[in-house]
Amino acid sequence: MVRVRLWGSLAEGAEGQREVEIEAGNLRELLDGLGERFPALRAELERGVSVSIDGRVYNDSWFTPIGPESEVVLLRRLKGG
Amino acid sequence: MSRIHVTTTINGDETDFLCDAEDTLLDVLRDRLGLTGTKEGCGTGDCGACSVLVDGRLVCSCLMLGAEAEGREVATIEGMARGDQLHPLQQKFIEMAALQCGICTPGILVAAKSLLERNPDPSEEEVRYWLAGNLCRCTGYDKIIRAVMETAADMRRAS
Amino acid sequence: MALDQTGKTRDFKVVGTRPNRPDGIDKVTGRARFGADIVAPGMLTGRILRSPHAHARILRIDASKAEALPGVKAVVTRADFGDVPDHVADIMDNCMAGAKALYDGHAVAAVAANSAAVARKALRLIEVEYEVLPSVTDVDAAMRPGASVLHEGRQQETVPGGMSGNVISRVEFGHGDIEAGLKRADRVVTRIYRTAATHQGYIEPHACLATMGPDGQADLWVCTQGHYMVRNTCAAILGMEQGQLRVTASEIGGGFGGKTTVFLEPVALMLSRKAGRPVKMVMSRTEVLRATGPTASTSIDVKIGMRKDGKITAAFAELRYQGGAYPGSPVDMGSMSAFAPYDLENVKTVGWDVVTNRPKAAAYRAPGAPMAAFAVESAIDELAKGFGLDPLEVRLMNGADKGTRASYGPTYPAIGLKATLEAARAHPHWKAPLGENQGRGVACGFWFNFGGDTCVSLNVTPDGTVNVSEGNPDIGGSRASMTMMAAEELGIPYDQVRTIIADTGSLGQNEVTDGSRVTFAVGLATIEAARAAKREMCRRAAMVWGIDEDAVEWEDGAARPAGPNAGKFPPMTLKEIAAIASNSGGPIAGHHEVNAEGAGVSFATHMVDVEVDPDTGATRILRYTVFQDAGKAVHPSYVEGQFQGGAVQGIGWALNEEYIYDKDGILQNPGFLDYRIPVASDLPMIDTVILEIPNPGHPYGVRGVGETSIVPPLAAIANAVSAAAGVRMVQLPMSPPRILAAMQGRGRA
Amino acid sequence: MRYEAPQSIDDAVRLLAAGAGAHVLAGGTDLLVKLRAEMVEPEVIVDIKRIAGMKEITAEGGGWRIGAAVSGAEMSEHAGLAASWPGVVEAAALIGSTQVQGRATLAGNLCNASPAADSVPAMVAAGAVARIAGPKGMRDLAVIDVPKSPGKTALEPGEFIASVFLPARGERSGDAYLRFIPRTEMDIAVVGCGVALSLDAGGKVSAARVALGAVGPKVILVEAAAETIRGRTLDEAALADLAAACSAAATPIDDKRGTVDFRRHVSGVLARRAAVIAEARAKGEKA
Repeated sequence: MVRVRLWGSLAEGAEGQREVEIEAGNLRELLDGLGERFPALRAELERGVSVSIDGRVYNDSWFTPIGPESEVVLLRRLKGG
Repeated sequence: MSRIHVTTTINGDETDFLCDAEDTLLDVLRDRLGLTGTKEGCGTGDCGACSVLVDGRLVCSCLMLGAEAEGREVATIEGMARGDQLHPLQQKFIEMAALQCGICTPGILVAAKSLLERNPDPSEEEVRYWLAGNLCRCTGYDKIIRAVMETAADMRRAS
Repeated sequence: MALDQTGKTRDFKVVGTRPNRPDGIDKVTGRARFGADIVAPGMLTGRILRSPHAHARILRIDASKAEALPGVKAVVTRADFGDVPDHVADIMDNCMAGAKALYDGHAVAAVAANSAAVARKALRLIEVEYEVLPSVTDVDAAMRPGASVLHEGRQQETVPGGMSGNVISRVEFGHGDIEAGLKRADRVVTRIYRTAATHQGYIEPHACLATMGPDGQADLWVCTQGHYMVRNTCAAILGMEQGQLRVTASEIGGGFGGKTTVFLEPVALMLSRKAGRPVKMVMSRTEVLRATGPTASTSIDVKIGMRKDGKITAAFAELRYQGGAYPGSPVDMGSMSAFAPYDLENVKTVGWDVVTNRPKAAAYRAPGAPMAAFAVESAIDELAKGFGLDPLEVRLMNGADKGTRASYGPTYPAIGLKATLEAARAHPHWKAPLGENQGRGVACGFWFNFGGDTCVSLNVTPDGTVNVSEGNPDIGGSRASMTMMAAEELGIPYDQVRTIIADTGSLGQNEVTDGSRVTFAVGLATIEAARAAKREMCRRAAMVWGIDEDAVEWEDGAARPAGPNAGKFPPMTLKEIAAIASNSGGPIAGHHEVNAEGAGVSFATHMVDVEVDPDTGATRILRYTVFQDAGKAVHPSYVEGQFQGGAVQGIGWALNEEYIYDKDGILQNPGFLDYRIPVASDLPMIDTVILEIPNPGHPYGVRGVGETSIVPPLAAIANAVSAAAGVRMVQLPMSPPRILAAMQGRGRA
Repeated sequence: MRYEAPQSIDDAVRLLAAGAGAHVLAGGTDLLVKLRAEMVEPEVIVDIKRIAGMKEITAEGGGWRIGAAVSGAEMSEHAGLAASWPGVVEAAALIGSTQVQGRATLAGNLCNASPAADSVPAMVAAGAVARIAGPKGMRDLAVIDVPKSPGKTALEPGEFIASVFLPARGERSGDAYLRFIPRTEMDIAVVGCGVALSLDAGGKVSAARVALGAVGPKVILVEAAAETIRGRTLDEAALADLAAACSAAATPIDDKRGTVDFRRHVSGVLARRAAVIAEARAKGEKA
């Protein structure tokens, strides 16, 4: 199980939970699992998110492994100038 | 509408061209003569990217008609180096990283050269005011001002 | 990819030096070719007709007279594009208005003609019938129920019911309990801060040259921060296959985020398709200001509680950003970055994305962050001063460090915030005396920095020199940095490597030059490509020596037997191996393709002294020092240049730059005369202090540096001006009339 | 559009009088901006720079006659003119960048009829007179009477300004011009103020002219301001009265460059500062 932290307004789509546990070994499984368990999150997930795993930010890298002890935080999709 | 035939000197070479009455000198340089080193940043004399010398006087080529160049001497960035010998300002700008994107660089070099010809020992304030009409958005001007001051010092030592 | 040799400083030979940039001579002689410098035989001039209204339904466009004008070869309106995929629908609409014109300057039609004069004339012959609608350009006004609504049905599920349709989305970040934290404070500051929209102000207007044949193949030359993005976006809009559109990036005359999307390019391609000729389009400065992508204007509530010893007990911000006519203001970035420099027990930010009748905001250097930092760093300064505390000490006391849980969620690895604060505290600037009417301000700033899709190919020529091909436009000297990293890795001199920016047909996908990603991500790929080439060269040497390739290592530009057991062979240099490439299997190259992760966050502290004229409210910047963590400065001169450039853009934002709209939503200052970016005589030298706290996610420790430098200046200057003027300034720009009015109202308020 | 570069004043007048669509080109720093913005669409542009005398500065009756095509840079480089009327020369030198200085002219600044023209308050304070060439010959008109309202002048069809005359500078006299802009360069004046004054042997103001720019539809000669300092030493009280008179005389508007309150206040601030400089110059001090 991976514990994933959601940002405040995202938590509203996860029955108000700021932290949820998902069965996942990588990023793709994590995002799929979140969408399955919390359909209300799907719109936001489809708009794109970034994910911080142990302080390192990932975009779209599905097969990034996630360990059970990893700190996983969902972020708004980062964009820069 | 008949075009105007203009004979002029550009970077020391006698040049003639045909232009429309409304063509600016900048239009002529870039579009008719292929001298694209002179840049257009605003077309209204507010940015200095199109700086050239006309009869030794620093002007914005966007604020002058091509037809006005008849019989004048125009100097652009393309005439600043002598063959493969860069002008000391050009060399110093590269060495001191006084450019980032480089779009304002030709205008600033033409303007700075004109300053040093008039005032070989300018103060920082004099350099800053002389170049106030040359906008640069990348560098914050710091390295540009330093490069002009250092070139001036080098040229004084060399002369 | 992790930092090499963690724990000890690597002994670099090339990285950290200051060689001349490879494009230097072209750029000082006028030979460099920028967007508007590209020509093609038979090319036409394209021009755009723009809406004179801020908000209007387009009832009818009749271009028949323009089409009949001799010399006109094509006219394009939205109807020519048909339906486009959803993910580019807003971009399409921004490039060419559909049912409604949504801002002053919105494109409504375009022509291609055989001269600029004919094109200009043709535009005037296009008849557009508008139904003018009420408009709204202010973010707070746009949020009010009853405000004129731009789009129906775009509000996201995150927005509570009953709000104006202009409110598109809501985000919230943070942790802890704000109310409980505020109760523990000795003082709470509550203020509303406002910032005006500003423009990136790149000196080179947008320009492109498109040519498209009836077979569907097309070429596009364009000044952009990302030609791969241009390819993908244009292909989607024009219904083309990406492989059929080759995009070549010209030299780029500044971008700062403003050239991370398309404006002219799909239109130029469509004109070329219709005309059957190459079409060149160049924006005027007026068009750039009216109709490209400035940043958001904002309205921000901040509430921060502090104990009298300086400890922040709770921090809250509610941020309202209008991002122009389509969803997607950078309010999420602002909400995530607002409190990022601090280690806070109770923190919360709420962000609202709002649409208005202004051009769609594009990215601008650390998009969203400078405004948030202005609000937060102003409030912290006010609290610190209220308690008579040193503002640097207060920031050190509350500053984030390794292990801090950031306000936006993750836990920081090694970061450089405190190093910048300590450097600031130790710098002579901090202790320098101030005169009458003078004030000093400090502020911190943060930026995420990105990685993303990146490709680099490194080819060894037969004579043993090296070419690096990368896919990110060089906006401030990155070719020099790539050349340095390749030379460093290969162990050869800098001048033996030449780096080029390849077109979209030559490399795989590359993310845009944005997010301060290039030196980090392209650098990382360059290093990996060089390592791949080294492995291949070691293999070739092993073949020559007849030993196992594992027994060969690369050192100082040559393959060498790895240890005494490998055999005694004299080293083979890169040149020697290159010479036998053909004899040993063929050309030698290395390449690397990656979605780069591990960009390290970056922090800065800025310190500024100002003098305010008490009679006119005019502010002069007297002294400015930037302290920023670069991870590892590859070319320190260009790192300094990024620090200085960001600081000065911030100075402009703080003091003079603003989009000014009248009550009808018409832009009042679309030119460099009244959109006042700093000029040389406005400024002192900008001193820089480069800190190097290695990024654990890069082999050399590199962090992006380009964006963080614009985050602290708005607040640093506001803090300095407030000190000098004796009154707290909460609205940008701090123009002389605004400062004078505040000073005159001092004591009365 | 046609371009003509006549060699004589008569030829220029003929071209200008031939139709309504003729525009004079001297420095071109305003005209070319308007052409580009499609604000004007002349049938013919009459370049007066090739007419004899247009590029000359000549001494006349103790004063100076400045040809209509003399650029700001040429004025700044003319030691005699700069010594006589430093305020006017500095005002001209404030117009635009170094590049614009290479072209922009006093006559053009005047004919553009912008309320914010930098050289105009300085010329008005100096009592400058424009010499106008036209179909009926030459006529002189005080500079203050040339602009009528924003963009409009008192020039009749076919007329153009051939030169501007700055009268002889009196003894113990000095002038100064200051403007307020948000940046240090490259801006249009938010407020401008020209002061010319003469002192008597005792150091009291014997004559003064104070003019404000950018605070009304055209330049304002503030007689009340001159009146308030006449016969007085420029002490703190006199300067305060001067400032108050100028603030009171200003009739500004709110626009993208400034507010009514700001412009009124700064009118007084600049008048006070300019008067101090003019006084120092009148005393022969370097200022």
